[in-house]
Amino acid sequence: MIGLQAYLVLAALVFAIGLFGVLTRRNAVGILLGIELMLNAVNINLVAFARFNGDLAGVVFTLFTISITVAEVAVGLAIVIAIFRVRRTVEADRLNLLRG
Amino acid sequence: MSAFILELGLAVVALLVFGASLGARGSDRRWIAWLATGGVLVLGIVSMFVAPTRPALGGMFVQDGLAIFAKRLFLTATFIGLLAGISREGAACGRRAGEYHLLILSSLLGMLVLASARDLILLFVAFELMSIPLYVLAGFLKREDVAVEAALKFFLVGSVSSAVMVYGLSFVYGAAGTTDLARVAQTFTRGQPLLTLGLLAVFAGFAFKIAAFPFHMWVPDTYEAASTPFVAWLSVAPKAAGFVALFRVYFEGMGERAAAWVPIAAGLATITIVAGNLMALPQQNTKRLLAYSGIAHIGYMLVGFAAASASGTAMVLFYLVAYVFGNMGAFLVVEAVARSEGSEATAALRGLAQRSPLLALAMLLFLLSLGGIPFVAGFWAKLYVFWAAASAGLYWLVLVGAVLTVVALFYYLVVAKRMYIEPPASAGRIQLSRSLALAVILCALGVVALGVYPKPVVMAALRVAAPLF
Amino acid sequence: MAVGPLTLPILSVITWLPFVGALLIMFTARHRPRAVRWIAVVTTGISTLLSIYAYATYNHEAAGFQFYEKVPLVPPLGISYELGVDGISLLMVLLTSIIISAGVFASWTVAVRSQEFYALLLALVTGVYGVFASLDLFVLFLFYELAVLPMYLLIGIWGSTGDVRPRGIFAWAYRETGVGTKEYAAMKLTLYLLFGSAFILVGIFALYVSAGAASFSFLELEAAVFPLGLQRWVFLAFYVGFGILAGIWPLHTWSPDGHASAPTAVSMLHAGVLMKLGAYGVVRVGMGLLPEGAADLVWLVGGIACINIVYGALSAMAQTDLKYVIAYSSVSHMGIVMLGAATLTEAGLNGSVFQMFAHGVMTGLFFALVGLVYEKAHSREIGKMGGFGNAMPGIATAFTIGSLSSLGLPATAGFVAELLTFLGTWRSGHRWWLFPAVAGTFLTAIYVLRVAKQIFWGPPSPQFQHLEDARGPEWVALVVLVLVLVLFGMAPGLAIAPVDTATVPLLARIVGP
Amino acid sequence: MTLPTRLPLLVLLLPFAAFVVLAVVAPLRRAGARAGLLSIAAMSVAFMAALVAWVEGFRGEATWSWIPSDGGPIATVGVLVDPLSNAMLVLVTLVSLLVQVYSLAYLGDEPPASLGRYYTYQSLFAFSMLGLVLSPGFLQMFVFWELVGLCSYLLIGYWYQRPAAARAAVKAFWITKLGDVGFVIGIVLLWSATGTFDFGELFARAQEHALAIDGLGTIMFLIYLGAVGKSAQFPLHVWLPDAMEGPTPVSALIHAATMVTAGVFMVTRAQPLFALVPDVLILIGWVGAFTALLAATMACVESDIKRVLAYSTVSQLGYMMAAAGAGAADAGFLHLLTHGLFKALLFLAAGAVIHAVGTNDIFRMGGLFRAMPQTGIVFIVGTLALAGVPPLAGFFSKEAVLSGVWEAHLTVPFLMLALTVLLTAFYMFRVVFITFFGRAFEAGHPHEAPWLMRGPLWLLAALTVAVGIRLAVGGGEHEAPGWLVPLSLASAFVGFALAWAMYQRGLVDPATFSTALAPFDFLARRRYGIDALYAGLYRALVLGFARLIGWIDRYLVDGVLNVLSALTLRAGAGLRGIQSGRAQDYVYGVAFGVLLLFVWAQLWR
Amino acid sequence: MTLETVGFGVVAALLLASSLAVVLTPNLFHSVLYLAAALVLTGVVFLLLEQPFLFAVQLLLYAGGVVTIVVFAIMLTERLVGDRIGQASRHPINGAIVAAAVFAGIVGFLIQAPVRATAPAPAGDTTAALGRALVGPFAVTLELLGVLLVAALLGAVYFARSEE
Repeated sequence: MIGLQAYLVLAALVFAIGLFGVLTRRNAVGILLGIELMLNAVNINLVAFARFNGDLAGVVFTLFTISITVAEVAVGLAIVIAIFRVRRTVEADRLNLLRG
Repeated sequence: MSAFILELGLAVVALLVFGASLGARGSDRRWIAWLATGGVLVLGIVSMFVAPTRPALGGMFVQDGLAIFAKRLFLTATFIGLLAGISREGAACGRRAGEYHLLILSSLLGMLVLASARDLILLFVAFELMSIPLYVLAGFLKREDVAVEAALKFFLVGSVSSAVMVYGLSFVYGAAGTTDLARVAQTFTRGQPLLTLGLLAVFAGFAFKIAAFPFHMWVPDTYEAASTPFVAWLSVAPKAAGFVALFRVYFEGMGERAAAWVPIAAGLATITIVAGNLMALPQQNTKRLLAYSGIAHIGYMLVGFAAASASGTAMVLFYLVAYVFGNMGAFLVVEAVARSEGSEATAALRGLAQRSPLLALAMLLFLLSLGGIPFVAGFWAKLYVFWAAASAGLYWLVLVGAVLTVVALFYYLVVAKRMYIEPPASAGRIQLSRSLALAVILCALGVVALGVYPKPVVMAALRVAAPLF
Repeated sequence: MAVGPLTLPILSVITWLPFVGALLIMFTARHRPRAVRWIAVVTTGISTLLSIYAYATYNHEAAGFQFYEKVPLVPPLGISYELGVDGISLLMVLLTSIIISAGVFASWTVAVRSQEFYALLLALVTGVYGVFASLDLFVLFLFYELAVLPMYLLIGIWGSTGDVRPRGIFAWAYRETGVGTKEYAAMKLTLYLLFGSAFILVGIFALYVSAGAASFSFLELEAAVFPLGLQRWVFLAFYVGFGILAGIWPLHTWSPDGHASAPTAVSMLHAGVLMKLGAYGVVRVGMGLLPEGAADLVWLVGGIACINIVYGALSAMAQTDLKYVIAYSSVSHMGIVMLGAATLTEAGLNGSVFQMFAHGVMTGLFFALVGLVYEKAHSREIGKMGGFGNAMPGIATAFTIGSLSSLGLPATAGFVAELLTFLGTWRSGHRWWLFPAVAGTFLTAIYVLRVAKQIFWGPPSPQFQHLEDARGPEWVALVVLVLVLVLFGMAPGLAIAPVDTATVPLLARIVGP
Repeated sequence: MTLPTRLPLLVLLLPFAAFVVLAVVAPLRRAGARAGLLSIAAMSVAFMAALVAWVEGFRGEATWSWIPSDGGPIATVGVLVDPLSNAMLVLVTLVSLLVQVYSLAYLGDEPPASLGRYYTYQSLFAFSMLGLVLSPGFLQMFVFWELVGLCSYLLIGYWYQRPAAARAAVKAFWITKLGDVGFVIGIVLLWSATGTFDFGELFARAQEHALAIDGLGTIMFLIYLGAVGKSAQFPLHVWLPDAMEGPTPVSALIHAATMVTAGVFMVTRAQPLFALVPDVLILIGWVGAFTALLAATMACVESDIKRVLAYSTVSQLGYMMAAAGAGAADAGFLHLLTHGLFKALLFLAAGAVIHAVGTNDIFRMGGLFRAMPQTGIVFIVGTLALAGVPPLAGFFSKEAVLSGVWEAHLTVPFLMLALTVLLTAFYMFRVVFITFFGRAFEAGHPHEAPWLMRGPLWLLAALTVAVGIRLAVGGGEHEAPGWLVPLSLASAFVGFALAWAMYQRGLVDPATFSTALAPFDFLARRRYGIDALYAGLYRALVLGFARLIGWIDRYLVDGVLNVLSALTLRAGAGLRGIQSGRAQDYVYGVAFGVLLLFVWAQLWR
Repeated sequence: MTLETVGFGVVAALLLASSLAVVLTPNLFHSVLYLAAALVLTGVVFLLLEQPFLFAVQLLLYAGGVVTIVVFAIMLTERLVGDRIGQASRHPINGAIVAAAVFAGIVGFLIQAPVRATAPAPAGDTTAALGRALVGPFAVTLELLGVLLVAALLGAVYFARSEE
C-alpha cells in the first residue's frame, strides 16, 4: 500500500515544478502552463486526502477546482491574446511599462 | 431563504443588468450603470434591515453579524464605486457597460458569499468568483497597453496565489478531514504540521488578496493602469472581503488558540507597514502613491489582526470602514482631477485649493484620515487598532506603527503641499460630473461623520466581533 | 463648581470664538480683506476680554479648577468635554489671548490669501486655548493636534525661505531634504510635533488603561494611583512627547527652522504660545498625574534643561540670520522653563510658569519686531544691517526692551522668571543647575546686545535708504506686548499670586507638603 | 508709613514720574529742552526733599510684598532710610541736578528728540540710583543695580551711531554683567541659606551670631564680585575708560560720582555681613589697593583728558574698596562722598574744556587758563582735592582711608596706596600743566563756557572747599599715626613737582623718563594687555565656542535628523527598485512570502 | 514491493518527467503536449486512488478542455504575429532554487506529520454519492460555480474578441 505521504510528496514536487515553470518561462502562455501544473498538484493532494480520509468532500472539491482552473485558464489566455493585440509580444519580461 | 436575501437580490440585479445590456443600443449606456448602481443602492438599503439568521446549508453559509457588517460595507463601497464610474466618457458606460457591471456584480456576489462562507469549498469558489472578474476588470481598458499589462500581472500573481491557497486548502481539508470551517477550528491546535502548512498557504492566498508585503506587488501597477473608479473600489472592497475571510478562517471558533497566528501576523504587519510607507515616499503618481499607502494601511489592519482578540477584530472592521471612505474618496478626487487635467500625477493637483477649494478640502480630509489625524475617521481607526494591539501586549508593534505613521504623514503632506502651497498650473475650476461629486461628498461625509462620532460603528464592530472568540 | 443654568460657559466661549471667527471668515468674508481682519480682531478681542475677566475674577482663596464645564461626549469610554482652569492654565490662557491679539495686528499686512491665513490662524488658536483649558486628556490631545496641524499650511504657504547652505559631512542629506526652504521647515515641524504626539497618545492611553479605563478626566486620573514603574516610563513618554514641542535638546531642531520660516504671526504664536503647550503639558499632565515618576526623573529634565539653556544661547550667538537668533534664544529660554519645573520647588515652579508667560510675551514681541524689520528691510542677515535705530526708533526701543527682558533685566518679566528659577535650583536636589542657568543669562546678554547693536546702532547702512518705523495696527501689537512685559516685570504678583495657588498643591503631591 | 520714609520715597518717585511722563508723552520728549526742564524740576524738588531728610537725620524702613509665595513673600520692595542712604540721596540728587542743568548747555546743539531721550534716560538713572541707595534688601539692590547698569549702557550709547560709542556701551554692559553673575549667584545662595534678602533681618542675625552658614565666605565673595564689576575693580575695570565715549555729563554723573560707587556703597551697606568673613575683606582690600595703583599708572600715560579722569576714578574707587576691605567702611564712604563732588567737578570742567576746544586730547590743548580762567580755577580746585591737598575735601577722606588701611595691618596695600598718592598728584598736575598752561594751541578760539555750565562748576568747587573746611574743623578727632599726614603730603608734593618739572619747566624730558621706566611705560600704554586679553578670550572662547556649537547644532544634531530623513527617502527609492515591473519577479515575491511564512512558522513553533 | 508500488513508482516518475518537460522544453507546442501527458498521468494517479469518475473528468474536461484552449490561443497569437513562438527560460537557477526551497518548506511540514499509511476501504460507487452531494449540500456552491464560469466566459470573450 502506498502511503499518503508518497502522494503528498509527489504533489509537492509537481507543485514545485509548476512554480519553477511560472518563475522561468518567458512566454506568458508558458507561465500559464506552470500554473496548470501547480493546480494539478492540488488535485492530486485533494484526491489523495479524500481517499485516505474516506471522505467525499475532497472529490467534490476536486471537481470544483478543476472547473475553476479551466475558467482561470480561459481568462488568462484571453488576457494573453488581448495583450498580444496591443503589445505584439507575449514575453512577460517585456511587459514592464509599469514599475517602481 | 432569508439568509440568502442579499445574494438573491444581487442575482436579480445582475439578471436585470444582463437583460438590459442585451437590449441596449447606442454608445451612451449610462442608464445601465444607473440601473446597476440603483440596484446596489436598494440592496444596500435592504442590508440595513437584514438580521442574523441561523446557519444555512448545514452550516456552510452563515448570515451572522460579521457577515452582515461586511456585506453592508461591500455594498456601500460598491455603490460609491459604481456611482463614481458613471460618466459619459468612461469605458464603464460605453458599449461595454453591460459586461463591466456584470463583472462588478459577480465579483460582489463572490464577496457577499465569501463573507458568509464557513465551508472550504464554498469559500474557495466565492474567493475565485470574487477574483476572476477583477482580472478582467483590471484590463477593461483593453486597448491601453498599460491596462492589459496590469491585467496580466494581476492575473499571474493572482492565479499563483490562488494555486498556493487552494493547495493550502487541500491540506486543511486533508488534515482536518472536513471542509467545514467550524470543525477545522475545533481540530486546530499548535503543532499539527499539515494543518499548519495548509493554513499558512491559505494565509498566503489571503495575503495576496489584501496585498500584504511581499504579496502586494501587483497592487501599484494595477492601480496605476486600471480605471480610477474601479481602482477605488478594488482598493477597498476585496480587501475588506479578504479580512473578513481571514477572521472566519483563523479566528472563528479558535478561541485562545488563535494566538498561534500572532507572531506571523505581527511580522507580516511590520514588514508591510515599513515597506508600504517607504515605497510610497518617492511616488509621483497619485494613484501609485495611494496604492503603496494602501499597502501600509493593510499593515495597520494586520496590526489589529495580530492582536488576535475580539477587540482587535472589531478595530480592524472599523478601520476597514474608515478606509473605505478615506481611500475611495482620495481615489475619486484623483479621478476628478484626472478627468479635467488628463493626468494622475501629484503635480496635477498643484494649486487645487485655489482652483476648487472644496475639492481640495475633501482631498485634504481624505489624506488626513489616511494619515490618522483627529476629527477624521482614520484617526480613530489607527487609535483603536493600536489600542487593541497594546492590549494584546504588542507594544513594539504599536511603536513601529506609530513611528512609520510619521513617514506616512510625510507623503500625505507632500500631496497637501501640492494642493495648498504650490501655485496652480492652470486656472479654472475642476468640473465634476454630478455622480462623481456625489460620490466624493458621500466619502467626505463618511470620513467626517466617523471622525466626529465613531461610536455607533465602533459599537457595532465590537458587537459583531465578539461571537468569533 | 456647578454651572448654573444662566452662567456663561466662559471657557468654551473663549476657546471656540476664534473658531467661529475662522468659519465666518471662510464662509462670509470671501475676498473682503478688511472684513477678514475685523472679524479676527473682534473674535480674538472678545476672547481676550473674557480671559482678562476670568483672570481678574479667579478666586485665589478657593484655588483649584474654576470656570468648570463638563459635557459627556462618549460616556462609555469616559471621554467628556471638560474644561476648567487653575492658576497655571489661567495664566496661559491669558498669554494666548495677549499673543493672538497682538498677532492679529502684526499680520495686518499679509496680502496673499489673507482669508485662509486668518482662518487657519484662528483655528489654531482655538486648539491652543483648548489645550490650556481642557481637563479631559483625550480632548486635550485633540486640541493639541488642532494646534499643530494648521502650522503646516501656515508655514508652507506664507512662510519664507531662508539661506542654509548644505555643508559638512552630511551635506548630501541636506540636499536631499531641501533644508532651508519653507516647505522643509513646515514639514519638519509638523512631522516632529506629530511624532511627539504619538508619545503623548501612548502615555495618555497607558494612564487611562492603568486607572481602570473609566475616564480620561484629569481630575479622576489625578486621584488614581499608578505603580512606579508605569509612572516612570509614562512620564518619560510625556516628557519626550510634550518636550519636543517645548524644544528640549536634542529634539529642538524643528524650532529654529520652523520659526525662521514661519510668517510673523505664526512665529509669534508658535514660539510664544505653542512651545508653552509643551512645557505646560510636562508640568500639568506629566508632573501632575505622575508625581513619583516625575520626582524620579527630574534629574533628566533638569539636566537637559541646562543643556538647552547654554546650548541654545551659544547656538543663537553663532547665527547670522536674525530669525534664527530669536529662535535659538527660545530654545535657551525654554530651558529655563523646564529647569524651573525640574527644581520641584515652589520658587522654581512659579518661576517656570512665569517664564512661560514672560518668554511667550517676549518672544512674541521679538518675532513681531523681526517681522517688521524684515518687511521693511527685506533682509534677515544681521551682518548686512546697521543703524536702523535712526529710521525706526520705535522698533528699536521695543527691540531693546525685548532684549532686556530676554537677558533677564529687572523691571521686565524675564528677570522675575529667571530669578525665581535660580532661587529654586539651589534649593532643589541638583544645586549645580544654577551655574549653567546663570551662565545662560550672561550668554544671552552677549548675543542679544550684540544683535541689537548690530542692527539698530552704528552708522546707517547705505543700502537701506528708505526705512520706516512701525505704523498703525503694527503699533498695537508692539505696545501691548511691551506694556505687558514691563507691567508683569514690575508687579510679578499679578501673575504669581494665582499661579502659586496651583503650584503649591502640585508640589505637595510630588515632594510632600 | 511716616514722613521719614515718605520723604525719601518722594525723592525716589519724582524722577520716576519724570521718566514715565517723558517716556510716554512723546511730543514732550521730542521737545528737547522742555523735557530737560521737566526732569530738572523733578530733580530739584527731589534734591530739596533729600536735603531735608539728610538734615533731619531721618531713619525708618517701609516694605511691600513684591514676589508673593505661599509662606509670605519671597521678595519685598521698599525704602530703608538711615544716615548712609540719606547722605547718598543728597549726593545723587545734587550731582544729578547739577549735571542735568549743565547738560542743558553742554548738549544744547543736539537735536531736540535726542535731547529728550537723554533726559528720559537721566530721569530713569536718577530713579534707579536712588532706588539702589534706598534698598532695604539685596534683591531690590540688585534690581536697581541692574537698572543703573542699563542706564549706563543707554547713556554711553547715547551717540549710538558712533561705532565706538556702541561698542563701549555694549562692553560696559557685558563686563558689569559678568560681575553681576557673581552677585546674583551670591544672593541666590544667601537666600537659599537664610530665606531672606532683607538687610535688617540679616544684620540682626549677624549681630546675634546666628548667621553661621556654610560657605558664607563664598557667598560674600560672590556678592563682592558684583561690586568688582560695577565699581570697576581689577580685573573688571576695563569698561570704565571706554565708557568715556558717552557725553561728558554722563561721565561725571554715572561714571564718576554715582553709579560706579554703587559697589562701594553695597560693600559699606553690607558691612555687618562682610565683617563675618575677614578673608574676603582682606581680599577686597588687596584688590582695591592694587586697582588703585594699576589705574594710576595707566592714568599717567593717557592723553585723553576724560580717560585720565576715568582711570583716576578707577584708582579712587580702589581707595574706597581698600578702605572697605580694611574694615574702615566709614572712611571709604566718606571718600565716596567727597570724591563724588570733586570728580564730578573735574569731569564737568573737563567737559567745559572739551566743549571749548572740541577735542579730548590734552596734547592738542594748552594755555587754556588764559582763555577760560574760571574753568581753570575750578579744575585746579578739583585737582588739588584729588591730589589730597588740605584743606580740600579729598585730603581728609584720603587720610582716613590710608590710616584705616594701615591700622588693618595691610602693609603692602598701604604702600601701594601711598605710591598711588604720588602718582595721582603727578597725573593730575600733568593734565593741568599741559592743558591750562604751556603753549597755547593754534586751532580754534577757546572761550569760557556759558553760565549754565559754569554755575554747577562753581557750586561744586565751593562745595569741595566747604566740605573740606567742615572736615578740617570737625573731623580732627580721627586717630591716625602722626607720620601719615607728612608722608602723604610729601608724596603728593613729589608727584606735583615731577609733573611741574616735566611738563611746565621742561627740566625732565618726559620721553627720557618714560625710556627709563620703559617696561612700565610699555605695559601701561597697552593697559597691561587686559583689554586685549578679554577681547581675545571673547573671540576665541565665547565666539569660537558659539561657532562650534552652532556648527554642531546645524551639522550634527540636525544633521543626524536630516540623515535619518534622507536615508528614509533613499530607502523608499531603493525599495521601490524591487518593483521591477516584470510579472515573474512579482511571482518571486509571492514565493518569498510563502517561504517567509513557512520559516516563520517553523521558528515560532 | 507490490504491484501497486511499482505502478505508483512508474506513474509518479512519468508524471514528474512530463511535468519537468512542460517547464523545460523550449518549444511551446511541445510544452502543451507534455502538459496533456502530465494531466493524463494525474488522471492515472486518480485511478490509483480509486476515483475512476475523476479520472474521466480529468481526461475530458481538464486535459481535453485546457489543452484545446491553449492550442487555440497559441494558434491565434501565432497567426497574428506570423511566426513561431519559441520560449526560453529566464534565470533558471534562481527559479530552481526558489522552487526547491518552497518544496523543502512543504516537505519540512510533511515529514513532521504522522504517517498515515492505511486508507479505509473504498466506498464502492462514489459517483452516485458525488452526484447527490452536488445537488444536496453543495448545490449553492455549484450554482456559484455556474456564475463563476459565466463571468469568466464573459471576461474571456470580452478580451478575446477583436473590437469592431
